[in-house]
Amino acid sequence: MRKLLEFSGIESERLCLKWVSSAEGPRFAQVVTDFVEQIRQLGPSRLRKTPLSPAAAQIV
Amino acid sequence: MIEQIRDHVKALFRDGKIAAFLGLKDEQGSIVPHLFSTAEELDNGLSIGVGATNTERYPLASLLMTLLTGYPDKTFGVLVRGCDERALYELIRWNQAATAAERIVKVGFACPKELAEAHECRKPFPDVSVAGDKTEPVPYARVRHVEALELPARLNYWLSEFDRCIKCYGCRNVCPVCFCNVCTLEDDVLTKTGDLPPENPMFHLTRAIHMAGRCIDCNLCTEACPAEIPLRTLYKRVAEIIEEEFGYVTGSPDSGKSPLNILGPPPGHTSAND
Amino acid sequence: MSNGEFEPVIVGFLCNWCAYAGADLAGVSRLQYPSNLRTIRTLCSATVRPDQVLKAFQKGADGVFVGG
Amino acid sequence: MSDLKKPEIRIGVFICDCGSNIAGYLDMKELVEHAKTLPNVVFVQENLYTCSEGGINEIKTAIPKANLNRVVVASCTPRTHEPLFQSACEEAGLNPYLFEMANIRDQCSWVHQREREKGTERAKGQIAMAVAKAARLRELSRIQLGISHRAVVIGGGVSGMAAAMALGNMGYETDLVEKQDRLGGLLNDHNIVLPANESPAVILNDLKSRLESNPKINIHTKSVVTKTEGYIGNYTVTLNENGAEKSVPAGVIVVAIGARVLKPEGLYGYDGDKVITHSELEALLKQGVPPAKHVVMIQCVGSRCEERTYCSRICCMTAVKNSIILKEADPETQVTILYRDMQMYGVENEDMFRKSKELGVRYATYDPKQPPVVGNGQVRVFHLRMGKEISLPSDLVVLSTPLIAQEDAPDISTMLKVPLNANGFFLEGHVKLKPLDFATDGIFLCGSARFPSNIREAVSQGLGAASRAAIVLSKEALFTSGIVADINPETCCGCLGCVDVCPYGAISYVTDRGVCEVNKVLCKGCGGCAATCPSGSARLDGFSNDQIYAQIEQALAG
Repeated sequence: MRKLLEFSGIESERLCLKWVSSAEGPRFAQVVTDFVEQIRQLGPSRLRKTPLSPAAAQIV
Repeated sequence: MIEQIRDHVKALFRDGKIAAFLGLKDEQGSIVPHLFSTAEELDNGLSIGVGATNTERYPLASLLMTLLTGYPDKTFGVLVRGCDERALYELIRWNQAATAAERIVKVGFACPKELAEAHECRKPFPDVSVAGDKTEPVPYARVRHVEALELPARLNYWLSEFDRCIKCYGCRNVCPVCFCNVCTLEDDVLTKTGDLPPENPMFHLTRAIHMAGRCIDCNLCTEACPAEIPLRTLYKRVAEIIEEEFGYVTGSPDSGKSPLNILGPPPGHTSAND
Repeated sequence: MSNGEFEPVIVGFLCNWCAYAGADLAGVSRLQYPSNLRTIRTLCSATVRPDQVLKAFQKGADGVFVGG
Repeated sequence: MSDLKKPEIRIGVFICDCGSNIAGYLDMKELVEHAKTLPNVVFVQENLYTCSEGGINEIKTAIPKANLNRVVVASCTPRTHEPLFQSACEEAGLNPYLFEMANIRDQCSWVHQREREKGTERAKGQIAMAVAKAARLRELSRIQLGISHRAVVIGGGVSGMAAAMALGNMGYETDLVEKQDRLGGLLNDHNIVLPANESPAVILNDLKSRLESNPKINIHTKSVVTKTEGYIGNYTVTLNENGAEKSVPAGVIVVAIGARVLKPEGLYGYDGDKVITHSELEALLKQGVPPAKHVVMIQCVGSRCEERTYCSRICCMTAVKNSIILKEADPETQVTILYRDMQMYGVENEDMFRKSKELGVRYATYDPKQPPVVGNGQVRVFHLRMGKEISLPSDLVVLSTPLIAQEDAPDISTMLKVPLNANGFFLEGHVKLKPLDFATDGIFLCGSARFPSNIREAVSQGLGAASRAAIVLSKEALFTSGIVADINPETCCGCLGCVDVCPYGAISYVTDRGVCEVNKVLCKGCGGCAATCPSGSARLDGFSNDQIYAQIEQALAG
């Protein structure tokens, strides 16, 4: 899946698959914090512009 | 080559091995799929396509499925190229003809070198072959071209390709391994039907994902696409990913279960306490 | 809303038995993490279909998190 | 099926303050106002504690009053409170599956305590997502199942005996199935059992007589299970007892088939005479002390190696026990134990270890890369501490071989559709949370079938498995969850993808119709089938694609 995204031009780092068990609260918080930071580094998704552009918003 | 095939099929008819033969026929210059029901009929227009780079290829494998279901006690001969045979292997694996596998008699032939090159075919000959000389597989280079692009350029490339889509579903309809009765791509909840262009890249990536572990790389989709979207390039990469990740090659006779149908720990996985 | 800094939206698919429970535990433990996540409970991470992930990206998600 | 014919969707949203747990960190007013703007929402109420009696009553009152046909509670986690709110809906006449929760405490207010605004944004999103999903919820029903209040225990070793005993004492008819001609399994071969220092016959005879005198317990020796059919509460188990087939009903099945001792053929010159295993030594000790003056014991023979990566756990204590018996019988006997690591966990084992040293048992570590060599009345080994090879005279070599999985474990695994691990032992439902259960409901596990265990562990696991099983047997009837998969036969193309994927064996292929079908009793609602189905024919009720898509869209609407 990540490889397909990459091939299509979407950063594979935008998809994160992690195993977090029910006993791992701290790990969950850490994983989310890291992931959000990673996405911040990557910047907004280029696909985001389409649905959120003012023109598109008007149509919706 | 055509003579060898004709003689071979005639022998099948004579020995009572097949009830009919699904092949190609020259109908006043246009080559179309045809079900030959007698040996004599073979003298009249049996064809394997015209010219070395002909485009008269059809998803014979999926036509055969319809025949097998419609005539549950008949055995059919079928003309197969390398790609048709791969489609048959895959359809059998997906239980579309699993119980009917013994009612399929393959009459294979190797494609000429020029055709193999025109389609950059990964295996231009079937395992079961009665005519034609095997030629070398031809590598497919388009995937690497796309990979050479920077990520933003890749996305733009695909979006510009995908946005030409007119949603004719030709890629799906011609696909020999698309066997679903209903298609996710026509599911209103996933992607509004009737909207043009479709929601991209999701629309085409969804189909690409459904091709994972199924696409047998026949190139019919790209040929069929009126908007000339290089769909095969996408599916080719998907097939590569499946091979890289699971060591699974579609359209081979003995790859076992599709890797996408295995859930849970791989063999050899142990519980955490031992 | 936007005050200059980019605030990503992240869709999180969480397995009811694992990551969703882990997320609850993070809450019980009052562990702070960024609020950019929107969670969707699934009964198993194996049920997250690729087209759901694609849908999320299509709709403009900046990131997708699948927690098993 | 047009939308016009459907009754209007009327959603009531209840937003919980949870005292200050939520209200202290989020802007409740804003949440309420936002919820009012959401499509299909006709009623919004803030509660101090929605889960309190007062809060529940407010839900129950509002349903008829505002004519609600969907309820959303924004509060804590559905993992703890969903059943409570669902039953409130049910009491007010609303199908419990028309209820949805938004988690704005555990996964919002508590984790964004320093970000009031952003936390409120997230909560708004989560509520909107829940509302969007609620609008697409469908009524689901639970299936009621009868139960056979009987158990079958497979394996008459000490663990299976303990399980059968416990079940019988609780009043459940229990069939105990043992393939050998006597109960007791491996315990029959033991010499002395510690720490009570008694003959295993004492334990066995006591267990046997109590089993035999309990009219609820049917003992089948020389019997094997040949077939099982059905599902939790309603199994039919076919036995072959002494050549005769018979079937017994069972609500639950306990797997207690134990393990067997590895015969170390080809290792360290094993011959069953001068080089023997500990179980062979124990058989000899029952007759009297063997005439050996120099005994060398080698640990980890055939375990912790490439073919068997695990530690068998019980061999160290066995070797130490036997070394003490030899030393006490004749202090002049030289006993040396060659080991890699000694695993003498727990107080009693540690005491025993110390005692053996006091009695003069000698210990030396060996390196598995340079294992001891047995031959010509001596054992040569590279002594790690001395850094040189030493030679020990020996007239008896005793090998500590591991317990290995039973030969018929794969058959039972296939028959019951429960998994084995790489070493051939049965794999429990969850390492920590479900050690005595299988992932499949109604089948339980105890003793060395799961992993080599000592007698005490085998008995406690047997008792534990029995009480797990009794949770099922004590019910009058079972209700399945409404959250199950469904396959649309109109669109299913019979590709068998779902059959391969399903971890519970709940999907079967109906050959004559060419479609797959879900057994809703076996289905656990994991949705694996829905994810793999190429045509979208398999659907997980309560987590369907349209519901999830709606949540995704809402998540990104803000």
